[in-house]
Amino acid sequence: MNPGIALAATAHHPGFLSPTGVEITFVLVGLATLGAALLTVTTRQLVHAALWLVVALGGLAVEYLLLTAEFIAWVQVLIYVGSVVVLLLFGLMLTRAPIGRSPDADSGNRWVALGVAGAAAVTLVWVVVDAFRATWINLHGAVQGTSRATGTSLFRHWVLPFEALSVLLLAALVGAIVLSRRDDGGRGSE
Amino acid sequence: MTLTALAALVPLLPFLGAAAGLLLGRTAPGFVRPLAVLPTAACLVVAAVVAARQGTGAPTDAAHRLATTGSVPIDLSLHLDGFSVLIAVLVGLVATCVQVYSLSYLRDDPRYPSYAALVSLFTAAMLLVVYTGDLMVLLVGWEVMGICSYFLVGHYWETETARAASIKAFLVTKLGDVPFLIGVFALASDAGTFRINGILAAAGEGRLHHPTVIALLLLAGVAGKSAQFPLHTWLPDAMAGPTPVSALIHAATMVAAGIYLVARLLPVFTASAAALAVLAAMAAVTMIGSGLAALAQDDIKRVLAYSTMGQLGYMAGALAVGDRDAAVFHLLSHGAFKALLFLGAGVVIHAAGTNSLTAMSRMGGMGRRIPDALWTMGLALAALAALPPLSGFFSKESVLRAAEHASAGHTAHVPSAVGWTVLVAGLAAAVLTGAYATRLFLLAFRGSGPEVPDHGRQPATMTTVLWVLALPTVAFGGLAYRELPDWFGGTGHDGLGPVLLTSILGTGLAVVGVLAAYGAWQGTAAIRRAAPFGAVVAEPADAEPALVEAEAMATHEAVYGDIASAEDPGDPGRLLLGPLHRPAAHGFHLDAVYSVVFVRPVLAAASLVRFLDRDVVETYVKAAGGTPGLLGAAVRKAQTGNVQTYLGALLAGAVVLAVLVAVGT
Amino acid sequence: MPSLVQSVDWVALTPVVIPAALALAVLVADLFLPPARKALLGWLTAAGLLAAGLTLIPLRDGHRSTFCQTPGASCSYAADHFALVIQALVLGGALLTALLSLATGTTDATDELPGGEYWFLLLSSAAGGALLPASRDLITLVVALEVTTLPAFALVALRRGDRLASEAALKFFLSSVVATAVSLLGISFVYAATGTVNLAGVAHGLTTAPGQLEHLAKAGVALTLVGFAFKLAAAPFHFWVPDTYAGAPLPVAAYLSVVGKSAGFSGLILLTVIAFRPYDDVWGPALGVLAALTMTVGNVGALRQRPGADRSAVRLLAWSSIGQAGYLLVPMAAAASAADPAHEIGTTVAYALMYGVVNLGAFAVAALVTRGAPRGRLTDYRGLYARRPAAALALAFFLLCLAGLPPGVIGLFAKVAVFSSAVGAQHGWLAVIMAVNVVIALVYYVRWTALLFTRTEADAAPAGLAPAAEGPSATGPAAVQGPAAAAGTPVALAVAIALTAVAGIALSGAPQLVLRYAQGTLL
Amino acid sequence: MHLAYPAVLAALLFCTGIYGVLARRNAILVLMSVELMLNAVNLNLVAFDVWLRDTLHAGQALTLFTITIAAAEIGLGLAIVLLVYRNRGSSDIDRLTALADPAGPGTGGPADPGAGADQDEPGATAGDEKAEATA
Repeated sequence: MNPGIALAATAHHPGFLSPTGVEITFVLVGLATLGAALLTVTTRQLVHAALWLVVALGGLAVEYLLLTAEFIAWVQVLIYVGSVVVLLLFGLMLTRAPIGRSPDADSGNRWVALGVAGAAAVTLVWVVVDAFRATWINLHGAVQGTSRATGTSLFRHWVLPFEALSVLLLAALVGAIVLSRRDDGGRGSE
Repeated sequence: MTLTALAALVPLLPFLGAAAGLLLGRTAPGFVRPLAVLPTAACLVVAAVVAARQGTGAPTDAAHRLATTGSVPIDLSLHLDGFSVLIAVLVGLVATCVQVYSLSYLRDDPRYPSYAALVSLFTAAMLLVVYTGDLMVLLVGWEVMGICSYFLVGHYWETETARAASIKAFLVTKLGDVPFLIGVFALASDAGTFRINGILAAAGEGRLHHPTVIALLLLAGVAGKSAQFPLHTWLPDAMAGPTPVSALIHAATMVAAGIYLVARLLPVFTASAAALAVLAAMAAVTMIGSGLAALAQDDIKRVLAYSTMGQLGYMAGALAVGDRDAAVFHLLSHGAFKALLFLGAGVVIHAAGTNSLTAMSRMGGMGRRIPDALWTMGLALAALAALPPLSGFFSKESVLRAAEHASAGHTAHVPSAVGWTVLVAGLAAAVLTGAYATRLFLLAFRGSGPEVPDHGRQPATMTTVLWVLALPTVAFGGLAYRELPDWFGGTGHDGLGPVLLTSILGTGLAVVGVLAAYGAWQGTAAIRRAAPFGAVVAEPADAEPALVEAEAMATHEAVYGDIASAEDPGDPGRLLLGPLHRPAAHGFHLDAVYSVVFVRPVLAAASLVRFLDRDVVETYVKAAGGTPGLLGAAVRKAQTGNVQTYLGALLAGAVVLAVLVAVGT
Repeated sequence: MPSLVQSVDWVALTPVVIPAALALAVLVADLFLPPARKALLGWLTAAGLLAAGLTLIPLRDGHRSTFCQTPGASCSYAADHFALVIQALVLGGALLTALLSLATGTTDATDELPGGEYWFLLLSSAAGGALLPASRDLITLVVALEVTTLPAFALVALRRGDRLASEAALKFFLSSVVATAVSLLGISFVYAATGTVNLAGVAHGLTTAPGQLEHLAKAGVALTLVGFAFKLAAAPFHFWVPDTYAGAPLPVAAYLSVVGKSAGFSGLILLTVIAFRPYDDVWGPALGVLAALTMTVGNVGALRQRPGADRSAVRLLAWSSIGQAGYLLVPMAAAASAADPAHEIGTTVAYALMYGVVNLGAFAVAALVTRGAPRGRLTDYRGLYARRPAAALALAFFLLCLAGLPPGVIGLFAKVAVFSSAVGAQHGWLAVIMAVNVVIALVYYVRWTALLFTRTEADAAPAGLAPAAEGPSATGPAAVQGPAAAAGTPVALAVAIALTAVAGIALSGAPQLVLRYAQGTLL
Repeated sequence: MHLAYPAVLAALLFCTGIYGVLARRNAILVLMSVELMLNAVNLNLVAFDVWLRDTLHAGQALTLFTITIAAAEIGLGLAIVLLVYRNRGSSDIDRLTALADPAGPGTGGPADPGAGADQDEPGATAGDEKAEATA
């Protein structure tokens, strides 16, 4: 797939631009997602942070749907909203995170953080805008992200990383179990 | 046995001796002494056999391809010619003498096993440098010598002086070794080989692209190892090591390595007139400066140290005028008499109980107490001052003659200004050499005052060695100057024998120096009688010589307020030098300059990293150890968000990288 | 219609499959083995890693590749010479780590590492490390990197009761995850600019990418390199290294210092030399600057390590490993301007092989000493020669190899190879900085070596009295070390030290064994 | 659709994640911020995949793998945070010491009690002095 061809193609057919409705939806959902993300990293209530994270991740799932990547969208909902956030909430509970406002949710170097994040934002946005200021995605035609298309490509082209990933998941599972197991009587050799 | 196998045996014997000495030092103390002396002595014999068999024949080369590193291959190769076999004999001779001498000198030292092993290792490394035909292997020996000298100079580990001196020796020579390393690599990549023969061929055909840069880089390393200005400052301080070590380092091994290297690679240097000019300037400054400094020193060993620098200056001067025969000739004869002088100084320090010339000048009867040292050192000092017909006369004469030849513009590749520089500096240094040699002799052996306290009889091993070394001091020069050009492949201009003009000039000036010093000594005799001076280490009758020396060094600064000089109005050197005396005594304050230029920036950089590591990172661990009470609020503040500090650096680094790459290029 | 699933060449995959399969087997076997015989698992692991290493031999032609999109073109897995050499390094490193762990696990009951899970995690990580150098597309590369790293977090934290270990794991984890995220962002940019994730395809795509995407592609290249530079511990991505090594169990620190680094530099090599080849004017200077910064920071940091501080030995090794990482980067920087970059990176591979052998050896001796002196200070090594002559001589040899001094000839030659690659690439400034660094490094390596042969005050007295003075040595400061020194060396540890020492000496005798990689073309 | 929309959104989300990683005190909140960073990458990948019409679906495949990796990382990361919490009694990554429990079950390793005290000792051995002098 050569982006040069894609660029040329889009330049030749300005009439195939996506309908503005999708764009408007995308921007609105995007703003909501970004807002939720900002609240996640700034709220002083720890549990709220997890909930705002759900909103942000859910917003991303909607964006995936708008980009016609439906399979990814469902996986996003299932794995992130369904399990990761639940895990995080469990974590907050187990570490007895305070419910309600905690005045010290931020560490001392928020200004450093702001500086680095700001510099990164300026750089990345500039790079991205510079590259894509005249590029359109063609959302018509075959849907790019159906479950069938994605699944087929996964098993036809990406078998090796897929199998490596199973090792990774198993290792993470075993590691997590070993680390969180209490010492009392868990092992016979002690 | 083939010649190459024999030659390979020469560095191998002391190396094996060192390894066995280190391994058996603890378990079998009885073997330590034989293991120190016998391999070295055997190596002397083998080296002599190799020299006899190699003789004046064509150079012998043998090589074994050791490794191919990327572009330039490395060989384990031998190169035997007149230069290398003769220097190897000298190294073997001095090393054997030093090992025998150390038997008595360090007889009770608990660290003798490691000391002897290091001396053997040092010898092996120098022999490797001498025999090898490959720059890479030469570099190995070069580095090993550096490390060994670091440990040997720091032998009296308990004293602050020795610790400082050993580190200084290490760092200052390293300062030269960095450019040297770069120079070697540049040379090898220019010539396409590490083999010295190949490099010389390349230099001969003019295939070196940057001869000046390479030669100057190499010169930095040579200046460090051979103690030439401005990297000479480690050498006087290295006197903090035991006297036999000084003899070894100064006479035949470490300092000679630099000269030997330039002699081997001389075509590389003659390819660049600028490098020759720098070498000549370096040699001239070293010769005169060291002569002045030697005249002002109070410590007998420091006088000798500065004199070594001066004599090395003569050799460097000979190389600057393109005459390596003369340089190596002087290297050989100097090796013999300088080893003798240092070993003799050890005897003197043991007998007098002090290393201070001022204190010795207030003692009577030193000559009667140690007649062996009186006679042998007298001869060696005369050789140092280049009085005929001793060895030093012939070899120094050959240097002056080469300089005169070049100053007249008769030497190819060498500008006549270079010749003039070396000639004038050499003649001036001849006066100074005569003066400080005389001053040393008169102050040490012709003092007047209370009888020298008895420190016991000098062990026979120590005095015998002096007489062994006295033989070449007297006879080598006169016997060898006709033969040597054949050994050196007949490349010299027209022999090494003395010629009338420079002989008369050189000898005359030396005599002037001698007479001036004698006159000054006579002139200050009254002051010396009037001002009793000195502190003598009162040791029990048969203390170990090394112990006496260590105490003398340790107390010198306390008694005289300075490591180098003493406030003695009766010193003839003070009269001769006048206002120059104080700066000369302190080596013209070069150390202070170095401290500002090199030491402080390094310290600053190190403490910055130390702050990052210790005060930021370790505080974190420290606090993790559960001692919050000990840590003030400030520390806690500094440690806040530590992982985030790491992450901040990581992300900031990534952003900077991205910006630089995306925008900057 | 082609078959749904790619065809697989299992023979080429054996070096990866054996550790992964063995990991599962060990996990299952752990359930059925009685506690008294858990040590068998360790030996099983070691044997399996050895077997995996032996399967490299039939592959040595280096022509196999598998998981291809279309037959013969753009494969995900290539068992070429480069992959095989790095796999040998990874599997050997893991094998020695296993031997070290066997010895450490049995020191005393409180410190015992969990049995089956430990070996499982080690083997999965090794499988990832073996997969990484053979990966030929960005997706496999990232997944392999994660497979290598993720079990390592758990390994670091595995001493559950040790608060320092868990803290080290947290720092390691956070730094690594952030670095991975940055790297993934870079990969997404590269993907956008080239339209493919296959490494060779990326190289092609970068040359044909339209001009407006150039900045995006360059930023992507820079960000992608970050994740791998992090694993290699290049400054300024090195901060986790001293903390993590000091807090981790010693065998795990050894593992990270060799296998983790090999993952980092092999990834960097694959990315730069294959994928980002058209942008060599971008990453060449960047890697050069990183190399200079890394070696300087590492060596100066090591120089100021206080010998009396706790865990200073491992900390020193950590800083020294940062310094060595800087040397590893030099030939890569040189490869940018070389006509044949594959030739230059061979020098990195040769240097890494030397470093792997020698560094593991140093860690093995450190493990031995730490058994007797759990605080792991540098001062605990004083007079080691008097107590354990063989171990002291081995450590001295390893340190001299790292310093590049004889008799560590291989260290010297590897450094020379790196030097000549820098000089050959006209990177004179880099050679100068490296020379200065080599000299700085001499100071602390030689200082440590000297410490081994210095007598302690406590040792000096009994040694003077009687050769076999066990009574007096139990008094004074030596009392702490006395009984431990008397305790025997575990078999596994002795084997590990002997293996590395023999390998180091063999390489010193015949340096061409590894230096020939500096000549041939690996990729 | 304009490709700049998803790309800019991804860049901003990524930087939001960076801010959270650097500014948050609770380790679990830091983990959430890491999630944001990874999700930003995913959005990028999906958008580029759709834009490129990649027949191999490399972008989406990598997205799926990233989601899985993120899940695995979160699981293991939480286990580590819980371990730290058990050993220290706090999951604040910068204030672990304030709430540290020296007598807790986690004071393993004989190195621990001395770790703080030893740092304060002046290095009195010869090795130390040499170290100072060398540097």
